Amino acid sequence: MATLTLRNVRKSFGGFEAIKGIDLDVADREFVVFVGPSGCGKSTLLRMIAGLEEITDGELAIDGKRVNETGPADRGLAMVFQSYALYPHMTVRQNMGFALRMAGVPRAERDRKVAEAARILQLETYLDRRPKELSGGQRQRVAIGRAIVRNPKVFLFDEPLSNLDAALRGQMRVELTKLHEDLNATMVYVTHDQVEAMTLADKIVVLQAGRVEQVGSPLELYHHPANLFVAGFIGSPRMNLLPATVAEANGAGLALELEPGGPRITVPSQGGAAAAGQQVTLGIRPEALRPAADGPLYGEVRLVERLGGLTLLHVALAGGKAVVVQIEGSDPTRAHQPVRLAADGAACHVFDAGGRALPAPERHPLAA
Amino acid sequence: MATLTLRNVRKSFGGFEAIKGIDLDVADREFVVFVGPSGCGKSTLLRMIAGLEEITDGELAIDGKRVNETGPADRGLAMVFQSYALYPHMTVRQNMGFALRMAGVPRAERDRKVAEAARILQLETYLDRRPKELSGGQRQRVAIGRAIVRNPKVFLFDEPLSNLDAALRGQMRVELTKLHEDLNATMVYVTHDQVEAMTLADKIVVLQAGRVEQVGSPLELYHHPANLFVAGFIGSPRMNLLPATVAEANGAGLALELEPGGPRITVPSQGGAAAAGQQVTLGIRPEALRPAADGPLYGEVRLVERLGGLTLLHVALAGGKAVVVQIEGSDPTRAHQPVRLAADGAACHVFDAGGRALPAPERHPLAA
Amino acid sequence: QTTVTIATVNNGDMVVMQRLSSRFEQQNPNIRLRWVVLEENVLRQRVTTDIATRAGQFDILTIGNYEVPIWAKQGWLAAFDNLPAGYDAEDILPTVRTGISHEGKLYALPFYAESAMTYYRTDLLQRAGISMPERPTYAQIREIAEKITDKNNQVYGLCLRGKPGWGENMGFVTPLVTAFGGQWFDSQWRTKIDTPEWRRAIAWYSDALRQFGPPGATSNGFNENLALYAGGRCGIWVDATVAAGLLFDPKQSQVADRVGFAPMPTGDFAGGPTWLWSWNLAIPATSKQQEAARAFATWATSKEYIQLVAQENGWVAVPPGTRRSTYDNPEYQKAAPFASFVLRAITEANPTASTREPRPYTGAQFVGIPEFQGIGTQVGQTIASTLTGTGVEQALRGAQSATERAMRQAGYPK
Amino acid sequence: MSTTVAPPLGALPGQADAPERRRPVAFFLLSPSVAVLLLWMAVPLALTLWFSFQRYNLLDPTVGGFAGLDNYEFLVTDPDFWAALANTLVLVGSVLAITVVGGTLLAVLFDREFPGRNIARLLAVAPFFVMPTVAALVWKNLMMHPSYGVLGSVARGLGLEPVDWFADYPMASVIVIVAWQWLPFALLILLTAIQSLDSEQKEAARMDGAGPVAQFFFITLPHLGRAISVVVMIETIFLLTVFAEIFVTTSGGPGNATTNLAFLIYARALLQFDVGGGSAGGVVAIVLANVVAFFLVRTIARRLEV
Amino acid sequence: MRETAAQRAVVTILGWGVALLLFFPILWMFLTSFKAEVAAVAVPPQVLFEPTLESYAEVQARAEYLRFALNSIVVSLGGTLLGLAFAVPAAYSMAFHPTERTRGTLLWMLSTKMLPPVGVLVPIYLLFRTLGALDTRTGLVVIYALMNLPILVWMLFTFFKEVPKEILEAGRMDGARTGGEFWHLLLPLTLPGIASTGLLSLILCWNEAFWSLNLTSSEAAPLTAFIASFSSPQGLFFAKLSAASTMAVAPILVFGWLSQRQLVRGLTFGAVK
Ligand SMILES: Nc1ncnc2c1ncn2[C@@H]1O[C@H](COP(=O)(O)OP(=O)(O)OP(=O)(O)O)[C@@H](O)[C@H]1O
Ligand SMILES: Nc1ncnc2c1ncn2[C@@H]1O[C@H](COP(=O)(O)OP(=O)(O)OP(=O)(O)O)[C@@H](O)[C@H]1O
Ligand SMILES: [Mg+2]
Ligand SMILES: [Mg+2]
Repeated sequence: MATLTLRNVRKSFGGFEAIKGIDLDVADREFVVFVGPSGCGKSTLLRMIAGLEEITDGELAIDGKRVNETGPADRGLAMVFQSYALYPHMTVRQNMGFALRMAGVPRAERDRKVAEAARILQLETYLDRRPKELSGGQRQRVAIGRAIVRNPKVFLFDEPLSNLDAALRGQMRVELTKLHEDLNATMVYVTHDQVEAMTLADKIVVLQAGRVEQVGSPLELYHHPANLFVAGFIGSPRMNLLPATVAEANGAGLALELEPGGPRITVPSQGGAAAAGQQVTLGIRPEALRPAADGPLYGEVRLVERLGGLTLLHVALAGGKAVVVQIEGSDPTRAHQPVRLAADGAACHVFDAGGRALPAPERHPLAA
Repeated sequence: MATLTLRNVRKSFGGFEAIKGIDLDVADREFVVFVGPSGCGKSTLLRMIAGLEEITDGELAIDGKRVNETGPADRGLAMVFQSYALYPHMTVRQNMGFALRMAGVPRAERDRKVAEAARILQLETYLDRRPKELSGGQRQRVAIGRAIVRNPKVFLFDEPLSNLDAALRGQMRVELTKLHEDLNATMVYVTHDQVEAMTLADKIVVLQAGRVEQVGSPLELYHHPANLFVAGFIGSPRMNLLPATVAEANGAGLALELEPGGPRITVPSQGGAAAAGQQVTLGIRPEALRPAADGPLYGEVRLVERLGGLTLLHVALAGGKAVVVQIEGSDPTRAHQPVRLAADGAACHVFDAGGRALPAPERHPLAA
Repeated sequence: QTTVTIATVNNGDMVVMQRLSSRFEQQNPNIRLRWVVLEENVLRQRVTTDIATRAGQFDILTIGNYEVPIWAKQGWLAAFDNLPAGYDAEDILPTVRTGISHEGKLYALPFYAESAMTYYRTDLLQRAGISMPERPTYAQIREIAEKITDKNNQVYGLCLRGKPGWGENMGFVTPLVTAFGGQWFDSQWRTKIDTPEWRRAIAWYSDALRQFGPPGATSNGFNENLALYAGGRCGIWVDATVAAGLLFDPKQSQVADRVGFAPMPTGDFAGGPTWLWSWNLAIPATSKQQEAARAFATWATSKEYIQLVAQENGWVAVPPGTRRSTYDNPEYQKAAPFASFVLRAITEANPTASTREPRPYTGAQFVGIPEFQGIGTQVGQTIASTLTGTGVEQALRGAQSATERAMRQAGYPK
Repeated sequence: MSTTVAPPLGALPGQADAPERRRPVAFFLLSPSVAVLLLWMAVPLALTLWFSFQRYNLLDPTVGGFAGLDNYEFLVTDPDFWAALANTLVLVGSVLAITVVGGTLLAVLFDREFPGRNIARLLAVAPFFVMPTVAALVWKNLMMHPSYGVLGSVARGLGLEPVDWFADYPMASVIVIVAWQWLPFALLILLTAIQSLDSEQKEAARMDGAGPVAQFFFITLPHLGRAISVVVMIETIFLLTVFAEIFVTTSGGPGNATTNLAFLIYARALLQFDVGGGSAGGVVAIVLANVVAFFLVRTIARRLEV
Repeated sequence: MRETAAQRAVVTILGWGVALLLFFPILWMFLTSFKAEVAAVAVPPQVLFEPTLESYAEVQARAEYLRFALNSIVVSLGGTLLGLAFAVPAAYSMAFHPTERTRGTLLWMLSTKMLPPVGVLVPIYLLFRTLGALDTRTGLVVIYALMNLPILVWMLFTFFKEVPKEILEAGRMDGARTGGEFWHLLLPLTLPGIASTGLLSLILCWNEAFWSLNLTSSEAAPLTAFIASFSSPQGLFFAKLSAASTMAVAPILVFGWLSQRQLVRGLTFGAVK
């Protein structure tokens, strides 16, 4: 059982307010991911939860008990640092056992717990090595192991994979998911990598400049971003964002013009969400665009990225804007070829001038 | 005009042979990518071309002229290092101009060339900063700029993007492709990231343990891997590789059984390529698998990775093997759900017991 | 223009010489003087290395009457013959002259000379109601010291040299041992340290100094004791006569008006060699500026120089002990109440006299062989250690064996 | 000069197993230093060796000639010699212990933020810049002098008898002076090292429940290992040859209480002017230096990843 | 968590206490140098007194301070520069072109530093006499350079080791030869390290008291020789000793203080990190 509750939590460094009042509930066994651009306060927030940073104002409760004044070791949390922060002079065994040793756990029990964690993380054969004799992925696992042995109520991770290369990152991502299932623990995870956020999280918290922009499940954020910032931030390749004008608005939806008098794209929308003539931003995910002989968008392919299972077309539209199109499989389109594109209207997003999403008529089935 | 020719090139470090005889031709303006697992000799080979590592045996020619004995600065090459290797005490301008200064180019011309390169790379406003005042992507661009100003015959890159985060890497990938087009230069590029290899290369060279496994265009390697190693190495997520037995072989193709008496998968194949009863390996790309109520493969979903535009299902097959299925869009399948899978037979690969691919009856249209 | 390099010790009289030497340069415009002023130990080491390796860095050396005969014998020093008549070499006290001559030739010119005597504080003795005997014995000295010691007021009855060194504590200990009837070597060069005479002498020394001496006695050499005495911390002090001029000088002494003096104390063996030391200016044979060096050496040891110091600093401050004419001078007699006393001590000093048993070496407070520097310093260390708790017998046994070793090593008997 | 660490014959081109083009340049760059050091060591060493087998007393040119092993025999049968060896070790060991322990504690202290820290740090490192002679003179005369010294006054102020430092605790006094000079050096190096400790590591330890004391022993101290090695190595080099402090204060005494090897050789060579005996001492010191170099520098060098 | 006010007070008091304790002998020397001789030996010691410059005047009258100081400066600087001139190439070659012998060479160099100099004084003295180098600044400069060479090489080696190999390789690709590589890349990159090495060498040279005393007499005598003429008492001498000591120590102390930041900055690069 471990829940986290943040109520109007604030943090100031001298005069600078890094965290500007955050409310958040983390349920038991939930995997919560903080994302946001660099400097938005992700690490600060995590470190406040860990107890490494004092809370300027507001309340932090674990399992309903206020812990603002509790020291980091006594909150029952464990943290995995971006740099791993392994103790370089200790063996893997000693690294993992350090917290237990500090807690005065007898040697035999310590060894048992370390062995158990090593088994989970497949580190058995490395127990007597020192960190510098390990590869990046192994070090990462030791850092996690150090957290596991403490059997904490909540795991905290600060960009734990950012020092690994792409392949290893993919692999560790899968392992983390498994770990979450196996340990049945509450986890709070900081990253600025969307793929990590999307694949790992039960719930994503998008932060910007010390404030929460949106909280929701990955697909909720993906399919129903609350605003332009979230829309642009979640998803890779990025959502294509095009300025548009509402040409016609009726109960069935909006007809948008990218250029005055140009082709129209019809987007289903709740009635009355926008009025004709209004300036909006049209958001189309790359996979919602496809080459179509009769598509309303016209442009030239600038670049084709063939990933094998996927093909990405970088298209310069006639109006000067660029969009990315994602096509499954190996697409024959070549660079410098003219192309017409159609958009799946139901998968389009419309944002008003203030950047707020216009409500979609239907929820995506997976974005409950 | 710049071609590279390697003839039986070898490199020994003391007793250890890192490069075991490599023949390779790089055509003018070609973008060649070396990929391979860590320690396979990619960097060594590149550094031999650069002149930073002596060639133990064999011949290296640039534009048909043997350069084994030419110093690194005199081969007309430029190199971009993984760590960028920018000169930390020099400004961007000085970094980019250093090679020209060493070559005794007069100041005015130097400045002109640097300005030109800065324009191409959009570094104009940073010319008077020092490397540590730049972001990762900007540093990377300076490193490239340093290469550009020398107007080299060949650009060499050693994992130039591996220190960048995912988003920046994607962006730089696009820029590199544009650069290759703009500069019309020959480029040799080392990476172990398949996405980079696939998207950048005209020609990929797959190395393993100092030997060339296969050379070809990205889609050639993707769709027609010559052997198990290349099949497993190229493509992300990896190709699913399943041991199978040939149940029936006829002119139309092979019928493969994953388990004796189990369901069959039919793969078109050139007649006589394999005989019934032969042990083979079946390779199926994740995107060639799809959930299908009547599919021959049966298993349980272990993990669902939802990337937004893509969903990856990690499925444990009944026989104990695990496969990854890539589905476009947000798929509703949930973890721990049973699932049947069908494979697109035409997109399957069959490898004999020695790991060699059985010839496919038709070439993929894009893998000329 | 010739440059003369002078190595000298940082004693007060030499410092005065350095200051006044500008006069010499005015008189001899073609001679420039370069001074190397060093602490005594450093100076001796520098000068010896230089002359023994014939490096010739110095034109004038300041050395003692210990070195002069030894070095002269090696041919390292230039002889002073044909001294100008005005210099009046005959005026130099004969004992001093003998000490710096070799085979009848003068090899150095004396800058100042000293014997030893006993200083005491008249006021303290008076307060204690005692008086200093005319010719005190060591036993009496001890008794008096005991009576005047007042540690609470930091007045210590007896100050003696405790700092190890052949020219420091051994300078006092050697005559002390002689007075107790002992000696360093017998006529066969056998070491005679571990003997009852030495034992009694050292026992007296260590016992008296530990009981009535100032703290830190092992760091106290001549200069330190002088400072202590001048600062009013010592009741009795047995040391060189040269201190008299300083102690009677109110500018340098807080007790100038309370200094009494008596001869060096005696023990069971009266007679024997008596303390004689002189600091002299000598010219190495390797010097390339013999003439100029000679000019300076004669100037600095001349009557005129003494006059000059008298003019500048008063008669009490002139370098003592070298010239009869100084002592004949009524002004000096007036300024220095101890003058005749000192004169007698020096003229009667006889470093070559025999110890109780016959001895093969000369010197009163040193042994006139080259090895003595090393031996004396080593034994000096051992003697000093008796002041910090080492037993006398043990110390002397150690000193005996160390000295025997050194002498054997040096090839004695020769 | 080393007898146990083989002097390099130089990496001659073509001799090494990977003949690189740039090798000659490397050789060309290294050889001047090696050459001058070889000269600097070899010429005097050869002379020293030669003298050590000679009868050679500067003061007595009349004796001379081959002495065989006499000088060595004389040296090792000298009770002072063994005392000097022991004193050398005591001096080096104690000063190392004081400076490393003290330096570490001070480094931890000065790593903390407090008002005027920078100025306080400047004051604390000042003794390192003071020349050894002056340090010894100041301590001897202004600090430890039983009559005039500040320490004596303090003792009297507390109603105690002032201690006669150089007589009663000669070695301790020398150790105090030498340690006073080297403590700031240790502080400087260790403070630099402590400030390079990754703050995430400390935070990780805090998360693991380590209090300030545990953090010091389990995190800070091991982190300082390398820097401590540097301190030990550099200080050992200088402490083995401590001379001025002893010369100025105790002249090796009382007895032989503070005679270290350097001073013993000095006494032989420059008080007795026995060049033969002094040279024998020099040769012994060279051997000793190499033994130390072998055991100490090798173990340390491993930690320094030379 | 944030330290409490009490903790902070304790740290402040401890920090300043230790600093003042360590600095006290120097401070006392400085104060004493402004006392009259009689005040200098007063018991109990006087903290308040009437400052006088008479000791300084006396010291100056007896020895030309400036000449000694100038020698100290010239010889320390010279020794340091010459030492660096030898050490930099050696360290470069060891760091970037190591052979199997590099380690041995380095250790051997360090071991040469452990010999008591007095052991080789007579041979060196004879050598200097023969070469006419006695009492010359040049001679002392050479000795100082050699004396510190092992430490210089070792320190520079550790600094050079920290330079990423790729940067030099990039330089080679850019056409820099050994000289250019050295001058344009290595030197600027390791300047803090070289500077702190130089500073350390300067301090060691300035304070060196054995060779300077034995190999010079007047022309080239540095401040250590100056001190040697005031180091034994003649009557009351505490104030004069303090004045002379202050004069000998002040330049390097002030210099050390000024360059302390640089020293530390350099050290953080290599050896210590
Ligand atoms: N100790 C501190 N003192 C002052 N400002 C700080 C401190 N720590 C963080 N900040 C500021 O607080 C803001 C949030 O920092 P934080 O480290 O939480 O960002 P982040 O979201 O983790 O960024 P990144 O993705 O780069 O790690 C930044 O503007 C940062 O400059
Ligand atoms: N200087 C060297 N001395 C000895 N062996 C070396 C040296 N450089 C490389 N090797 C060895 O040569 C092999 C190839 O190394 P190389 O650096 O070329 O691998 P790589 O393919 O670039 O690997 P990575 O992807 O990890 O960069 C490795 O086994 C490596 O250990
Ligand atoms: Mg962060
Ligand atoms: Mg590589």
